[in-house]
Amino acid sequence: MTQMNMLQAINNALDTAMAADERVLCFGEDVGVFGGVFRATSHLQEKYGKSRCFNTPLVEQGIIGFANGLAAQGSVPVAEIQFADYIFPAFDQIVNESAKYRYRSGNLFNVGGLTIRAPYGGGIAGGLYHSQSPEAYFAHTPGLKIVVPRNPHQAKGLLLGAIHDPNPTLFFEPKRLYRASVGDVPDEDYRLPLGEAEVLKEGTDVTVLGWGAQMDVIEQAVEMAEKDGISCEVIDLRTILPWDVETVANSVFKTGRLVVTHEAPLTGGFAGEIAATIQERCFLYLESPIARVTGMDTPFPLVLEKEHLPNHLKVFEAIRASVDF
Amino acid sequence: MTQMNMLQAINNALDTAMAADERVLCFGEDVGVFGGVFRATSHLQEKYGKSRCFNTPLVEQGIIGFANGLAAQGSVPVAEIQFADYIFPAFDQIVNESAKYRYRSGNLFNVGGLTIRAPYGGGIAGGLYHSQSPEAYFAHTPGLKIVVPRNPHQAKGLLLGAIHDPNPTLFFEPKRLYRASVGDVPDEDYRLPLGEAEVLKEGTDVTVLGWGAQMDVIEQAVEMAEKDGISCEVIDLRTILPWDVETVANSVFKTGRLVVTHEAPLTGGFAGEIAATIQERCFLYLESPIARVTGMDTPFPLVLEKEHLPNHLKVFEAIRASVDF
Amino acid sequence: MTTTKANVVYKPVFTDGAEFRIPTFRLLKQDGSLYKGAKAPEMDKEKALRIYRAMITTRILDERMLAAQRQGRLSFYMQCTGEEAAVIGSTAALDDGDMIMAQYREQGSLVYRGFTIDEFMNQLFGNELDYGKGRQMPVHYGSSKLNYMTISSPLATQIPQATGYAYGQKMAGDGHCTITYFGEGAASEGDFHAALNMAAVHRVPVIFLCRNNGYAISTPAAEQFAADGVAPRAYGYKMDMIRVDGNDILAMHEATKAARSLAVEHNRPVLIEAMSYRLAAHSSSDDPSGYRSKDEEAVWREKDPILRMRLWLEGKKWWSEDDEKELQDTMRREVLETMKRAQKRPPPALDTLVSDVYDEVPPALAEQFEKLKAHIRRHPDAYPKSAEHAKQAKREA
Amino acid sequence: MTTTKANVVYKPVFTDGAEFRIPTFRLLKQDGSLYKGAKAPEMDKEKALRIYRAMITTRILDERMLAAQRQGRLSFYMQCTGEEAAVIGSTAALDDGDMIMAQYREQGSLVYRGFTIDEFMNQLFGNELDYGKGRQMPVHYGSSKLNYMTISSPLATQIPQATGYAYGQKMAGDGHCTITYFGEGAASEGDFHAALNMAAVHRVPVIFLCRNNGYAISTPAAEQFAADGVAPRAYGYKMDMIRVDGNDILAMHEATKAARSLAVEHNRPVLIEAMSYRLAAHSSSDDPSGYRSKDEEAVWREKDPILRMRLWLEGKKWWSEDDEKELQDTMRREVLETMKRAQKRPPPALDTLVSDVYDEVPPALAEQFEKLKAHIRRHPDAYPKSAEHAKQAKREA
Ligand SMILES: Cc1ncc(C[n+]2csc(CCOP(=O)(O)OP(=O)(O)O)c2C)c(N)n1
Ligand SMILES: Cc1ncc(C[n+]2csc(CCOP(=O)(O)OP(=O)(O)O)c2C)c(N)n1
Ligand SMILES: [Mg+2]
Ligand SMILES: [Mg+2]
Repeated sequence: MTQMNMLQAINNALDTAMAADERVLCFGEDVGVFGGVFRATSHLQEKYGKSRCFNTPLVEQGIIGFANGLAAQGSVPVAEIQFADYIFPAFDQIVNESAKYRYRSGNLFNVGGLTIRAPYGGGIAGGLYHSQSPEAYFAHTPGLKIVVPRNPHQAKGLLLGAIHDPNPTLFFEPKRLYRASVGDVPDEDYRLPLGEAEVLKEGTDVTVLGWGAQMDVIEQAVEMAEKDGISCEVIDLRTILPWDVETVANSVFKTGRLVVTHEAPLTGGFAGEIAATIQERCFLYLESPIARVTGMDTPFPLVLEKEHLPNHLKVFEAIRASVDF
Repeated sequence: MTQMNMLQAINNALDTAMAADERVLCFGEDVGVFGGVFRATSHLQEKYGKSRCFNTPLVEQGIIGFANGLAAQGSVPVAEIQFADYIFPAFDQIVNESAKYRYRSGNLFNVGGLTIRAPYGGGIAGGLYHSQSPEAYFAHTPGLKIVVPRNPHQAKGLLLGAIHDPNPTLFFEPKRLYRASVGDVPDEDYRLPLGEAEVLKEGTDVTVLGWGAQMDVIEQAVEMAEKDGISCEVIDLRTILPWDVETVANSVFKTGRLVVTHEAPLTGGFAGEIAATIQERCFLYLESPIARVTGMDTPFPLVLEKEHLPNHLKVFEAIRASVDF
Repeated sequence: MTTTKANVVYKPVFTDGAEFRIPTFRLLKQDGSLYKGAKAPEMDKEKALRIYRAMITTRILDERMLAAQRQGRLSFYMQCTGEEAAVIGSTAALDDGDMIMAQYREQGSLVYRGFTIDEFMNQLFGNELDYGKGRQMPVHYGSSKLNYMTISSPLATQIPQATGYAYGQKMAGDGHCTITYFGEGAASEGDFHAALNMAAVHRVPVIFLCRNNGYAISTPAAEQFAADGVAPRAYGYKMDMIRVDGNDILAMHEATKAARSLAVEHNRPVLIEAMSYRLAAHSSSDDPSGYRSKDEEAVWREKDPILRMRLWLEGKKWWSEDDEKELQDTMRREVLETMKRAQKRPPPALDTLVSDVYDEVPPALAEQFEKLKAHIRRHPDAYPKSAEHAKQAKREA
Repeated sequence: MTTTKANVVYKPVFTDGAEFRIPTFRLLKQDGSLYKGAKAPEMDKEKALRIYRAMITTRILDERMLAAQRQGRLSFYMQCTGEEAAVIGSTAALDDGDMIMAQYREQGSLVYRGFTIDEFMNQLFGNELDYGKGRQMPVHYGSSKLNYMTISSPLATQIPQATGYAYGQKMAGDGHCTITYFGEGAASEGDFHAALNMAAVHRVPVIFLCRNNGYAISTPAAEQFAADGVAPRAYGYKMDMIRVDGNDILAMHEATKAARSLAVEHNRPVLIEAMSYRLAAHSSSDDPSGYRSKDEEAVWREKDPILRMRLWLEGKKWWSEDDEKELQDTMRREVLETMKRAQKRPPPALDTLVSDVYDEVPPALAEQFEKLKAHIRRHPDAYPKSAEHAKQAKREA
C-alpha cells in the first residue's frame, strides 16, 4: 500500500501494465517526454522507451484510428485524449469503428485491447471546452465499455481492469480529483471488475446513485440528509456501459426511491437511461418519481459554473424532495 | 397541392427556399450535377447555378466546418450528409461548434442559418452503416434542434421551418419513406413550427409516441390495438430537441400510459429521456410503466434486420402489455 | 521558385507546385509489349499465371454477380472492373502474410490470396457460413487467415488503422507490413491526413495505395481536388511516393515490390497512386449515365488491364486461346454453381443478432434476446428468416 | 525525379520531395536594416507606427497579465510573445473589414484593429461587460464590430469555417477575404486537410496563416511532422504558398498583402507559413523547462521581432527612445488601471447561464432556470457570484 493521489494511481496502473506486458503502449498528445499535460504518463517514456510511450501528432481522429489498428493487430494500446472535450474528432473512429469491429467481422477481428483515457468534468474553471462530461454520448453505442473511477484505489484497479478487458473501453478520469483525491493504493497488479456497481453505504429510505467526481458530492449531500434522519443507500455505478441494472434495481426495490446525479446536461444524459430502466423494473415499488440532479441544458459556463453544477446542496434537496414526496 | 413522394417534397422545399432567398446554398457529396445519391437535390444546380448547389470533396468534417463558416457569415447553408451513418466525422463540428457558437460568443456570432440534412434509418437492407438512427447522439447537445418528418407534407413544411429557424438544425429524413410515402403537398412556401409535437389521433387508454418512419409502424400497431378495443392516443414528436414535453405530458395525464418507440438501440436512446421526464412529470397518473420499443443493443444487423427492428407487432404487444399491466 | 538553392529570398514569390510534373511509371504497352527502355521485370510463369487467373476470376465474379443483382438474387454489388491490375498487381508484390486493409473494391486481392468462390458467395448472400454472420452488406469481405481485414463502409477509417497495424508489426519485428487501399475520393477525408502524417513521423512500414479511378460515385476527380492527383500530397508528409499506370500489371507489381522493401527494410512508408478508371457503375445502385459520357468510358475500355496482361503472357507463350477459354468456362461454371449452393443455405442463427457485440453477451442484452425469442415464438410467420433457420436446423438434425 | 519533364518513366523511382527547398522570404535584418537586394516596402509612417504600437501593447499586455495570473488575480493566460510580427504584420496587411478567424495566440490582431484594453480586461475577468458573458476561459476574445471571430478552444475547427466564411464573402461579392491563423500543431488535425482542399477546389478567398512556432505545448515540430514544415502541404492542394520569416514585420506584411490580392482578385487561396518561436510557455499552466532548453530559447530571444522593427523605425527616424519610454509607460499604466476596474465589475447576470443557447430560451430550460433561482434564494451564501451580482445591481439601483 502506498498513499497516492489519483494521478499517481493512474500512472502506477500504466506502469504496472507496461511492466507486465510489452504489448502495452501509451501515446497521445504530449504523452512522451513531458508525461502528459496532467503528468499521468510521467517517466513512462524513460522506463519503457520511445517506441512504447510517445507523443503523437495533434489529431484525435488519427490517435484513435491508429489505436484501433494497433489493437486489431494484437497490441494493447492505451491512448490518451488530452481533454474529454477533444474526443469528438475521434467520435467516428470510436462509435463506428472500435465499437463495431468485432460484430461486423463476425469475430474474425476485434479491438478488445483498446483503452482510451480522457480527463473529464467541471469544477476547475475550464469553461465550455475543459469541463464536459461526455459519457452519455458514448453510452448509446453497443460494443463499448465506459468506466469512471471515484478515487485513487478505484482508478488503479479499474484502469487495469479496462486495459485487460477484451473489449474497447473508454476510461474517463475526473480531473478535478487528480490531485484532490488521495488514498491508499495497493502496489500490486489488481483488477477491479467492469460492469459492476458498488454499494458504498447501505440505507433504507432512498438510493443515491452517481459516478466519478460526483461521488464526493453525494457523500456531502448524504451527510446532510442523514442529519435529517434520512437513511441513504449510496451506489457508485463505476461502469456506465454496460451498466449494472441488477444492483441498482435491487437497491430501489428496498428503498423505493432513487436520485441520480451527473454533471452532464439533463437532456440525453445517462441519468435518463437509468430512470427509464428503473421506473420500468421497479414500477410497483417506487414511492416517488426518480429524480435527476444534473448540469443544466446549456453548454458548460465559466464564471457561473457553481450555479450550473449539481452540487451537494442540489443533491440534498433532491433527496429531501424524494423522501417528502 | 401536388401529389409528391417524400423526396420530391424535400426537393420542392429546397427549391422553394433557394428561389426565395439567394443566400440559401445546397451542397454535399454528389449533390451537384447528379442531384444526390437519392436525388433530393435534383435539378437545383441547373436552376441556381454551380455556385449555389455543388459537390464537395468527400469529407464530412469539412462539409460541416465549411457550412458553419458560411452560416456565421450570414449565408443559409443546407448541407447534406449522404447517410446519417456518415455524420460522425462531423460530430465535433456539430456538437462543439454549431451548437455552441452563439453561447460562447455571447451572441456576437451564430450559425443559426445552418441546416444539416441526412437520410437515416433501417428497413432497406443497409446493415451496420446504411441504417443507423443517430438522433439521440445529438439530443444531448443544448444549442441544436433536431427534426424528423413522417410524410411528404411534413417533410416540406418542417424542412422550410428548419431552414428559416434561427438555430442550427439537424433534419433527419426517414429514407425508407423517400419513395414509399406519397401525399398531397402544398405548392407554396409554408413552414411548420419546430418544437411542437402533433397529436395525430386522440384516445383514452394509452399514449403511443414516435417520430419519422416509426409513425407508420405505430399506425399499424394502433390499428391492431383498436381492434382489441384499446383506445390509443398517437403523437408524432416531430422535433426531438428541444422536445415538446407539454403535449406528451398532457396526453399521459389523460391516458395514464405511455409507449415510446424508435429504431435506435434501447440504451441511451431518446425514449429513455422521454420516459425519465414523463415518469417524473406524471408520476401519480401513471398506471403502468412507460414502455420503450426500440432496436436492440447491438450494431444494426443485415440479414436479421426484421428481428432487430421495433415493428408493429412489437409495438402492439407493448401497447397490450401496458394496458394489461 | 521552390526548387531554388537559396535559403532566403527577398521578394514574395508564391508557388503552388504546378511546375512539378509527377511522371507515371509504366512498363507494359497495351499491345502486351514492353516500352522501349523498360526492363523486363523478374516474374516467373507461376506468379504471372497466379496473377492472371486472379484477374480473370475477379472479372467473371463481378460480371456474374452484377447479373445476379439485376435478377434480384442479390441486394447489392460493387465491381472492380477496370482496376484489376492496380489491385492484384500490388497485392501480388506483397508477402501473403502482410496485412491488407482495403476499401471495398479490392476483391481481386482476396481472389489472389485464395479466398474461395464459396467464401465470396457466403458473404454475398449472408448465409450461415458467412464469416461476417450476415451482418454486413454484400462485398464486405474479411478473412483472418488470409490477412484481409473485414471491410468497413465508413470511408477512410481504415487508413489510420493501417498505420497503427503496421506500427504493431514493426514492434513485433516480424518483417511484415500493411497495405491499405482507398479511392481518390476517400483521400479527402481527415483520416487520410492523420494516417499519412503519423506514418511518416513514426516511420511505420505501411503502403498507402490510392486507386485514382477518376470518380467518387458521381464526383469527378476535378471536383475532389485541384491538384494533379493525390500523389503530390506526399511532399507534405515527406513520404516516398510514386505514380503508376494502374492498368499496367507489371508496373504495379514492380512499384509495390520496391515500396514494400522501403517499408519493411527501411521503415519508410510509401504512397502509391495507381491511375486507372472505374469502368463500371459505382455500385449496382448507381447509373453513371447521369454524370459521365459513354465516350469517356470507351476510351478507358481500350486500356483494359486484363487484355494487356493477356497479350504479354501470350507473347511469352505462357498462355493460349485454349487456356483462356478453359479458365473462363470453368470459372463461370464454378461461380454459378457456387452461387446456387450459397443462396440455398439458411441465414445465420438467431443468436448472431446478439453475439460479438462484446466478447460475451451482457445481461441486459441477454434479456432483450430472451424477449425477442419469446416474441418470435408468438409470431413465427412474421419472421420467415428465423423460421427458415429453425426448419433447416430441424431438417439437418 | 518529380521535376523531370517526362510524363512517363520506365523505372520505379520514388521521391519524397526532399530535393525541394522552400526558401524563406525576408526583408529585415535583426539590426533593423534591409537585406541587400530587398526592396523597401511601401509602408507609410502612420501605418508603421500603428503596427509598432500594437506590437508593444501586445507585449505589455502579455507581461502584465501573466504577472496578474501569477498573483492569482486571473485563472489563466496565454502570451503571443515572440510572434507579434507574424500576427500583427499579417493583420495589418488586410482590410479592417476582412474576417479574422484565429486560434488563441493572436491578441495582436485585435490590438491592431482597436480592441480596447477595457475590452480585453472584461473578457479576461469575465465580468458583466465581457461580450462573451463570462462563459469562456480567458483569452477567448471576439468582436463582431472588428470582424474577429470569437475564439473556440477545439483546435483547427476554425480552419474549414474560414473556408466557408470566405465562400460566403465571395458569393456576396463584397471584395473581402478571410484569414485564419493556426499553429503548426493544429495543422495536423483532419479539419486542416478538409479546409485547404475545399478552398483550393472552390477557389475561395481565404488566407491560411500557419504560425510555425516550433512547439505544440511540449511537442516539438519534429514529432509533429516529418516534412520541412507545413508549407509543402500546399503542393498537395495546388495552393499558392509562401514561407516567411515570422519575426520580420516587413516581410510578413508584404507577403500577406500579396496573398490578399491573390485571394480577393484571383480567388486563389494562399497558405502562408510564418516561421517563428513561442518564446513564452504554452500558457500560464505550462512550464517549458521540462521539454526544451534555455539555450534554445536564448537563440530566439535574440531574434525579437519587436526590437527588429524598432531598429528599423529608428533608422527611419520615425521613433525615438523617448517615444518608446512614453508608450511603454502609458500602456503599463493603462493596463494596470484598466485591470483594477475590470476586476471590480460584477460577474454577468444569472440569466446569462441560459440565454444564447438558442435564440430564445426553450420551455424546459426556462423551467430549469426557475428552479435554479428558487434554489439560490434558499441558499444565497452558497452562490457568492450570484449574490455579488444581486448586491451590485441593488447598489446601482
Ligand atoms: C464517411 C463516408 N462518407 C460517405 C460514404 C458514401 N460513399 C460510399 S463510396 C463513396 C465514393 C468513394 O469514392 P472513392 O474513394 O474514389 O472510391 P471508388 O468508389 O472510386 O473506388 C461515397 C461517397 C461513405 N461510405 N463513408
Ligand atoms: C482538438 C483539440 N485537441 C487538443 C487541444 C489541447 N491543446 C490546446 S493548445 C495545444 C497545442 C497547440 O499547438 P499549436 O497549434 O502549434 O499552437 P501554439 O500553441 O504553438 O500557438 C493543444 C494540444 C485542443 N485545444 N483542441
Ligand atoms: Mg474513385
Ligand atoms: Mg505551435
